[in-house]
Amino acid sequence: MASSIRVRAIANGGITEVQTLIQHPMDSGFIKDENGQFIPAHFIQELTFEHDGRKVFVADWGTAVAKDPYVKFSFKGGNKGDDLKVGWIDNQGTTDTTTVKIQ
Amino acid sequence: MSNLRESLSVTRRLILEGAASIALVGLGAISFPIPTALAAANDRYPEAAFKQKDFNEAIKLLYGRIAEQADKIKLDAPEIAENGAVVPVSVTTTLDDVTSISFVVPENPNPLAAYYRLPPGTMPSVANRLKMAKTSNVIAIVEAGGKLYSTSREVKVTIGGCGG
Amino acid sequence: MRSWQVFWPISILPAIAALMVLSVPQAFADDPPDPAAEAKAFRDYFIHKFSDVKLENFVNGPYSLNEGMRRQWQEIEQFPPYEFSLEKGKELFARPFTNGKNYGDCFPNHGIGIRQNYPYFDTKAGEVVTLELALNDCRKANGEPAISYLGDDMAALTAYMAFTSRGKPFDIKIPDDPRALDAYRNGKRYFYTRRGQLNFSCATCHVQYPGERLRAEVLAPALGILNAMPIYRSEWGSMGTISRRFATCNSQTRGVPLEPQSQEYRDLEYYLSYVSNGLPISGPGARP
Amino acid sequence: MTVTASTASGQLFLWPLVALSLVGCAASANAAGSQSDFETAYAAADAAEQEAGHLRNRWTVTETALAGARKAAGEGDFDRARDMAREAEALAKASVFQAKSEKEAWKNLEIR
Repeated sequence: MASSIRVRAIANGGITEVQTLIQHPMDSGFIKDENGQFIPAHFIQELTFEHDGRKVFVADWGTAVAKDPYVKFSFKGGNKGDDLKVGWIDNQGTTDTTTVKIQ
Repeated sequence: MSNLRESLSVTRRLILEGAASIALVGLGAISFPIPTALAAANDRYPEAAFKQKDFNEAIKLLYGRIAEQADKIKLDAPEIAENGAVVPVSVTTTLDDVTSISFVVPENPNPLAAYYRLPPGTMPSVANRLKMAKTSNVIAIVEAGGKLYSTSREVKVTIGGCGG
Repeated sequence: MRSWQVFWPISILPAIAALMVLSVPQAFADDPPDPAAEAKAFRDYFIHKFSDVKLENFVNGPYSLNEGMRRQWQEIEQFPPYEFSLEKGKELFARPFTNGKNYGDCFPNHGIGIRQNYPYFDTKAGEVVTLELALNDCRKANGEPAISYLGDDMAALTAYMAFTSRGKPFDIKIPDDPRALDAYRNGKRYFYTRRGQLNFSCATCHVQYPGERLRAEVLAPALGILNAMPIYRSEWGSMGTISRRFATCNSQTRGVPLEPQSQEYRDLEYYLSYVSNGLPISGPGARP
Repeated sequence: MTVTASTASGQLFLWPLVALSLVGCAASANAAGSQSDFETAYAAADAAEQEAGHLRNRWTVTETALAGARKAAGEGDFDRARDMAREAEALAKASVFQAKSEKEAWKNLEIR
């Protein structure tokens, strides 16, 4: 199955800008389905980005991050063609990782 | 229809050249007694802080210290959210040595929304999309040089549509 | 909890009931409409009402009329959540049926870059054929079961087909066939007819009050309102077809939606697309 | 959910433009709350809703009222069931009236 993580990493002038969109329901646990049952909480808790074996960004998320979550950050370093490893784990223990090339 | 291209770029990959007029609003500092110094960023997922129902407590649990108002933080959030399910919020700061950035929405069931750890070399700015239960302040907290700064602005949230 | 009471002070009007005009027979008796002239009048109304909005930007609905909404939209458009539906649509579109054929075989130019020609009036079948209807007709012609007009798959398929037509101007034709003229007029009538307990028509919101706020939402102008279809609404958290949008609009006014792709809806889509001829396709779109 | 018709901070909230006739209203309270009262009321409501269906113009609130009437009858509360059925009949007739009056009325909103 294709990865749930879409990444756009662009190196420019020594700084790499990273945009990520992840396919995930991000259920908060506060919403009821049509027959009134609470939809159990199911959301990504930690998302990490690694470049050159070093963590460049760690996102810890609670129940208030939008469905199909998006985050943008940038870091010094990173050149065209480098690998960027991205991985997440959610409160149900599911994980997904992907490695992309910096453009 | 030569200007079609230009308007079409609006609908497809649109790169925001310059930041549009970002209203900088710095509200008062969040004041609460100084608890015992607590190492802020350990590596584990701050479960307790994310579960905390009171936003001041959540910040105390996460950072264990007082946040001062700072005007060096630019918080960009809509005045009226088009939909509480997807509220684009971003923050950038000129403070140095920033080690973490967090977003807190006091009126949400769990006010601590997101906590970002920025290792050295990572630029002090983050954009993300939050969920907001109802009209509330959105507080951006920046940990820089071992001190805690914050700014906040109100985002109006209501449902759409006319009835049903 | 729906309330049984009638909210609105409905006055007792036995007198008016007595005056009710004998209902006009189904076929339109009065003078035949001139679609081209009506489309021009329709467009001029909006150009005049929003003189600072460029014609082709009407396809961006509320985002052309409200700065705050536009900024949020531009932010989300940088990396829109409908990417996933778009990718799924592309994959579904290419996936072969059990008989080995696929959707591309049912459409001119393999279904690529043709969305702007839909809906069209099928003179053989004597009815309006929308993209959603054509997709299900294609499935049935190849021995596959029809899929829901309100579901994610139909939304993904139409999203992909719309994407391949981005920028192409709407090109809806009314053939020289009295039934086509009737379909156009039936769609126009539906558009202006009040329904539901709130007694609103599509025109009440999208002709009289575009740009105004309806709680969190800003109403879109009717001109170009289908150009961005299908739309990923934050409200739904998923991509939604034109059929889904028509049904939810009905239930908002407390009118019971009709069957998806029933004649009224297809004629309505025919009318709304025709009066937006020349405006570019911008689907799939992101909306509140 | 109700729509409050109010003007806030300059934006014009949508005014519900309603001029409908409510035909028939709750009968006097002392009618014997027997099952047959409910059944006659429900039959009338159902007939009116059928006509609304033929005119392709049913209302969601009518269906909710009919469902409420059935539920109340199921629980043996025939008083409430009868009143809800009458409510449903009134709503159904209003939707029928709306469909018939709109047959011509739609033209005066048309952009010319």
